[in-house]
Amino acid sequence: MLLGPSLLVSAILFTIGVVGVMLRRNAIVLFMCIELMLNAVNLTFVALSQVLGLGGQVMVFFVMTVAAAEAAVGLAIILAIFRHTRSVDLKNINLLQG
Amino acid sequence: MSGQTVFYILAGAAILSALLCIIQKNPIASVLWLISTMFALAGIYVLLQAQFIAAIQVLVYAGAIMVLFLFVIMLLNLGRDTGDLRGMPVRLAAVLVAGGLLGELVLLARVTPGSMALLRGTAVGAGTPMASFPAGQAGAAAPGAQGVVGAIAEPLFRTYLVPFEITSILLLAAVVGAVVLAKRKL
Amino acid sequence: MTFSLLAALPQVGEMTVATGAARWVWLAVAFPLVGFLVNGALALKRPEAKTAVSVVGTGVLLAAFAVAATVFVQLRGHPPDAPIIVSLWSWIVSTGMDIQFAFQVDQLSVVMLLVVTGVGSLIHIFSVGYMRADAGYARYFAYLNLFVAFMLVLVLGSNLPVLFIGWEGVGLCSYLLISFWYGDKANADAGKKAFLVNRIGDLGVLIAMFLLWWQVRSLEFVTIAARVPGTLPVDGGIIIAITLFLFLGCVGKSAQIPLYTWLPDAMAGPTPVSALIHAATMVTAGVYLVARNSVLFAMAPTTSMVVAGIGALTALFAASIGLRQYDIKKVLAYSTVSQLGYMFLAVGTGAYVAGVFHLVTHAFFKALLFLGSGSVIHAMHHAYHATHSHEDAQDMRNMGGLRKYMPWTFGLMLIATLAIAGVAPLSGFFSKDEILAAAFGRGETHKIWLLFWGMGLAAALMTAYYMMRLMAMTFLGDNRTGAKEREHLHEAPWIMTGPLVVLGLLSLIGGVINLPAFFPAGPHHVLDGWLEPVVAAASRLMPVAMPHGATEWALIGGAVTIAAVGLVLGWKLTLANPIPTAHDAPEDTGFARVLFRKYYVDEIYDALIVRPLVAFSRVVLWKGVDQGLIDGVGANGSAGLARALGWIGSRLQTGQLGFYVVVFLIGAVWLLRTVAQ
Amino acid sequence: MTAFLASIGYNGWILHVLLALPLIGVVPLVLAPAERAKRIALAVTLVEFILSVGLWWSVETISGTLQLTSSTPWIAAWGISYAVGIDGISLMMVLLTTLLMPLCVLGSWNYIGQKERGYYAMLLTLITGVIGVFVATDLFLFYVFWEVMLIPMYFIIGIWGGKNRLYAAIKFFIFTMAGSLLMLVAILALAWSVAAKTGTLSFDYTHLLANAGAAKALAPWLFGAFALAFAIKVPIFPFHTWLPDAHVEAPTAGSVLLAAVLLKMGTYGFLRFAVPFFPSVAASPFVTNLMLVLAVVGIVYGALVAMVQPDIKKLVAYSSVSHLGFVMLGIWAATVQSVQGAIMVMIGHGLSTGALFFLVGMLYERRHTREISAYGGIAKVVPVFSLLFGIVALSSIGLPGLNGFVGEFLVLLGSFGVHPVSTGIATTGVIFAAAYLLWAMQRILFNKLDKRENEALTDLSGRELAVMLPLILGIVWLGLYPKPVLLKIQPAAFKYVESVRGGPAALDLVQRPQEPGR
Repeated sequence: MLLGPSLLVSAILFTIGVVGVMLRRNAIVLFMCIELMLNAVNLTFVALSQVLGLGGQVMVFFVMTVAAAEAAVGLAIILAIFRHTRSVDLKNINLLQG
Repeated sequence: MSGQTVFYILAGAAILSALLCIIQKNPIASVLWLISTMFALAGIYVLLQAQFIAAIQVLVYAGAIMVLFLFVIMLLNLGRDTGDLRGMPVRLAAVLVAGGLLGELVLLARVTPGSMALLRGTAVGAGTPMASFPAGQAGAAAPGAQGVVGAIAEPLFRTYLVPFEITSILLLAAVVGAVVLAKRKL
Repeated sequence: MTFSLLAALPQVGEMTVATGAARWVWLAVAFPLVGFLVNGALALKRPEAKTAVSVVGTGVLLAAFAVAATVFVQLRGHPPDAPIIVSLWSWIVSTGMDIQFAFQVDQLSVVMLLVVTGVGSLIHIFSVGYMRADAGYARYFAYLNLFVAFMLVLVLGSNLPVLFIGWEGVGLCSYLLISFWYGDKANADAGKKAFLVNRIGDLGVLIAMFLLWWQVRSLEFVTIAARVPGTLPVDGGIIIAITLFLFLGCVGKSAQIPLYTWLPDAMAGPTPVSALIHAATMVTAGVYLVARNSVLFAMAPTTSMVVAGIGALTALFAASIGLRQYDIKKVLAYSTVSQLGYMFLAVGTGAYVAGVFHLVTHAFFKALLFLGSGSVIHAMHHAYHATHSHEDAQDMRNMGGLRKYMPWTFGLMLIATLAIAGVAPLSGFFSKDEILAAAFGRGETHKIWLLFWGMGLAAALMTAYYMMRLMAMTFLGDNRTGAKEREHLHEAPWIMTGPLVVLGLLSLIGGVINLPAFFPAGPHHVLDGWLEPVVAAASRLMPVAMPHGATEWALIGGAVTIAAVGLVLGWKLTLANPIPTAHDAPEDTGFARVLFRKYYVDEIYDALIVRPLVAFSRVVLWKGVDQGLIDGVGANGSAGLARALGWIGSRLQTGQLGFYVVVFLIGAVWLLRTVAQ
Repeated sequence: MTAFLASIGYNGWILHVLLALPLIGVVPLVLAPAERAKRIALAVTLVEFILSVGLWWSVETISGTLQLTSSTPWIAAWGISYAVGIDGISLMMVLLTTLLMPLCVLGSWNYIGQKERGYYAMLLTLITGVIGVFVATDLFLFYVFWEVMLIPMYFIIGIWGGKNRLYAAIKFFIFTMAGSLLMLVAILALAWSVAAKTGTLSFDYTHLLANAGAAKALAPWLFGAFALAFAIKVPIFPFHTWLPDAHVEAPTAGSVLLAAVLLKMGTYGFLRFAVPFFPSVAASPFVTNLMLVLAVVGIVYGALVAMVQPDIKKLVAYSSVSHLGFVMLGIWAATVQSVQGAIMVMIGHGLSTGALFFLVGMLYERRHTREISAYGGIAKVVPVFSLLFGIVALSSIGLPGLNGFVGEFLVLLGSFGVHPVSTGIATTGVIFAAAYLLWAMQRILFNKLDKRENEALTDLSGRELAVMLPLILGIVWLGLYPKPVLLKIQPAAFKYVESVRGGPAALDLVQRPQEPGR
């Protein structure tokens, strides 16, 4: 049934993703870590779909589409910023400050 | 080898490559490691009898999205080594958060259908713990009748039809957004 | 005021209904009021129509005098047993209160009516000559008429609020007239000072009114006189408070210690104004108020003692200052304050009739003195104007030997000086002697009155001295005005000396009004008889013990010798050594300086009260409390707080994505923990 | 006269017309070209005044109860109705408003240069708001008009004001708004507690008044909320700092209305709402003493601070604080004379301070400065102005024979019996009043005419005289023959004192009070 261990794996993956988001200053890598976290979530969905029914797997679909949309728009933004500031380093993208 | 050991191999591979992905200096290496994590996950999905999801994972996720990432990195020729690890205070915060998170989530390991049933308050004694999850029963039995894809399609286009339509609109918006943002001048 | 108005009005309480001439007494007030309106319009529209103004101005006064005379005749014919009340309309109406705008005609108010309109008319005639050259001629007469109107309201008022209208009205007019030449700041300041000091006095009258209302539920003089003896204990706390507050009003209005400082400064106004307001009429309002409420004062012997005390003290104190003044009008001003002290000494001792008698005689000779000095100043101005010299036309040191140039003025002022000094047959002697006798008489039973009598006698000596000093410095000796100016010195025109002659006559025979018993010829105690009904109640409560026989003659002898000694001393000492002219006179030294500087009272008041009050209200109240506390902390303070909070909020938005993520995740973990429990 | 009024059913429609006419007037005004705006405004305000004069005869105030009442349900669900009515006090205030309005329009004839249409539209809406406050007998409607009155005033100060008008306008707005929000809460709480007791939820004044006892437990708090809202409006001592700023920055007509009418809403509120609803709390020693102390402090403090103001408008503003201190003293002494005096001061102050602000406005129009030091000795150049300034200043000092004295005399006389010490101190306020006004008058009118610009001053024009004439007539008329007005407001004062002292106003029937010396 593998329910327990797969939930553990997804937890670990999720944590790695969080750490990645916090540590890296490169926008692209940031996105990847977010993708990683999304995958961890997918894993939990799939794991629980065994117990709670196929609805879980349908959710995975939705997560994927959202991930795709998010990646597309995010990367477009990064492209625009890059064209402007010649760098993707988060430190100097702070126009929206208080 | 039994399913258990395969699962552990795949799980170890996934975690390892995820770790390496966030540690790599070079973004391209990170992308590649991420792709390898995805493949490991696909394997796990198969083990959890979600074969269709595994296929989609490999096709869409690893194939399309990761390629897009690679493409963008190549476009902006960010291949160079960027030492972009954050300073000491953030690392400290990261360790703290990670510790907190793990503290919480490690409890998940003990989750079994039995404990969930308890949570749901149904009597444990009524046959196997799975008995109290009729949906689970039906889900597991379904691939047999309509095949793997049919099992998914039935709930997707019946109960979850509205969200499905919404996601299509979302994708449309994303496309338009990406085009507008990325274009040099309209 | 149409006649129908008169008929429709309800009569008030237990008074005789107005009949005969008394019904038209309100005309006496209406005439000057009309004069004010006409002259006021002329002042605004055509100030140069001087003849019209003088005709209206004096004509109105004479008309008022005529009304006064007819009312006097009617009253003399068949004296009413109770005061006649002429109510015009009901003024302030509330539950249980119906204050009428009404006039009261009785013996006392008729006497005052005659004095005010009589002396007033003479002074108006004098002003026609004195003010002819002045640009604000029409405005001057407008104010003068308004003053007389308000004074008559004060004198005729049948209740305290109406009296208060006149009371404040005369204060207003004295303010307007003192600062008549408002061009320079000194005059405007003097006017403001007069009004404010009066206003402090008015505070007393107001509070007395409230006390009276809550005790007897009425402010009509007649009702007060009837109800107070029944309801309030004699010499009780309440009656003393009422009379003390009333006396505070009198001190303010009649310039007694400590509120007298405004009168000498009031000399900044034109001289006829000083004659009318600051000698004959307004300043006597205080004495009138006490006489009108004699019953109250008689019921409060302690207050009467205070009144007499302050009267005697003021007489002595002001006379001493008068000794060393060089400005002719300042000398007369302090002399007025001193003579008013005598009047209050009289009413303090219960001799209300003596007080009124001295008030009348004082009005005659003091008006004469002031108008005389007006002629002198007028002549001096004329002379200095001709030679364009900028000497002070009012400083006696620049005068001297004017006897040759102004014989009439000299002669008449000499009569007045003898009268004020108390030389035998003249009016001043009888009135002042009666006051001192009354004080001495009361001295037998209350020892302190002997002290007051002594102070009065010393003041009489000083009065004689400084009056003779004034006459010597101005008229006798050799002339110090200067060679060229001398030709321009000449007698004042007839329109000015005419009234002087009339006043001279009145000062001479003024005594006849109330000749004492021992005087061989003529009707005795006329005024006593005339005012008897008014002061009957009071004299029953506080009888006046007039000395008789040997002591009486001794007192008279003493008074005459005092007068003679003062006059001779004044003459001899001033003319003993030559008097330097004003601009090369050395600064006085020692005690003389203190006297000349008026005991520095003005400076003390200014330092102790005025300046700290202004500073306090500017620094502490306005800047400190208002701007600082309420605005600073309250309004702007809270606004500042909001802004600060906003600033802190914006600091959080650093713009660093990483920072947001960290904060976000910390929140998420914390949320997880709470949910998981 | 009453017959004629009855014949045209005057009583039925007058209050509604008074409220609606200005709003209707706004429409043609906004459509017309700019320079015709002021003529239309003048026409509307004049018609309003002429109509309102009929009130004097048609309102029978003898019984002291509300007259000409009419009520139509507005939000029936919550028991809110459009209910109007008028009694002695509100009659006087309405007449004062309608009298001053045409004068304000005339007064700002060429004072307002830009955006005249907006300005006059604001003035007209202000009329509705103000009259609404005085005639509303439904608490909710009262609150609505209270806010309606606030907004045009904010714009008048904010747009057509002086230099830092925004600060003043915002301060004025926030001060009043803070108070009135508390009042709204109190109104609702009162309505609900009454509804709980009587079963019907209604905001009607008489209904609430009848069983205000229901909110016994909350009474102190509700009274506190009402009192605070009105205290800010009056203004009472600690809450007065908005007044000088608002006056300095407001245009002439704004200042006149602010001083003459808006301040009276605070005192009117106390007389009509705060005290009658919670008489037990209002009569409690703590509240009475606190209010008396604040009133007396207001009188003396206002006068003293006015003495040192360099700016003439601030001086007049602080003098208003002092005058309204008298009104509060009169209300809290709660004897018939003092309350009647308080209402007289409200009317008298409206006339004399309104006139004073007009005159200062005229000076400002000529010299564009409000600093007293900028003037001096102008009596020679502008005699008519000086005469009027003198009369108005004397009436505001309280010279007997002019309108100021009657009110102050009654207030002081009435309160002396109940609180001799505090009234004694308040009477000294009369001296300070004379001090600051005479000092200012001297520095402006008299002294040396040394500044060249002052020589070029022109005397009052026909229009300006037309503005001042009714006010001067009012001042002299109220001073010499106040009887008719006094009789009109006496029943209302009597009823108020009865409600505060519980039972017939014992203290004032002709019968000996206790020793006042306690």
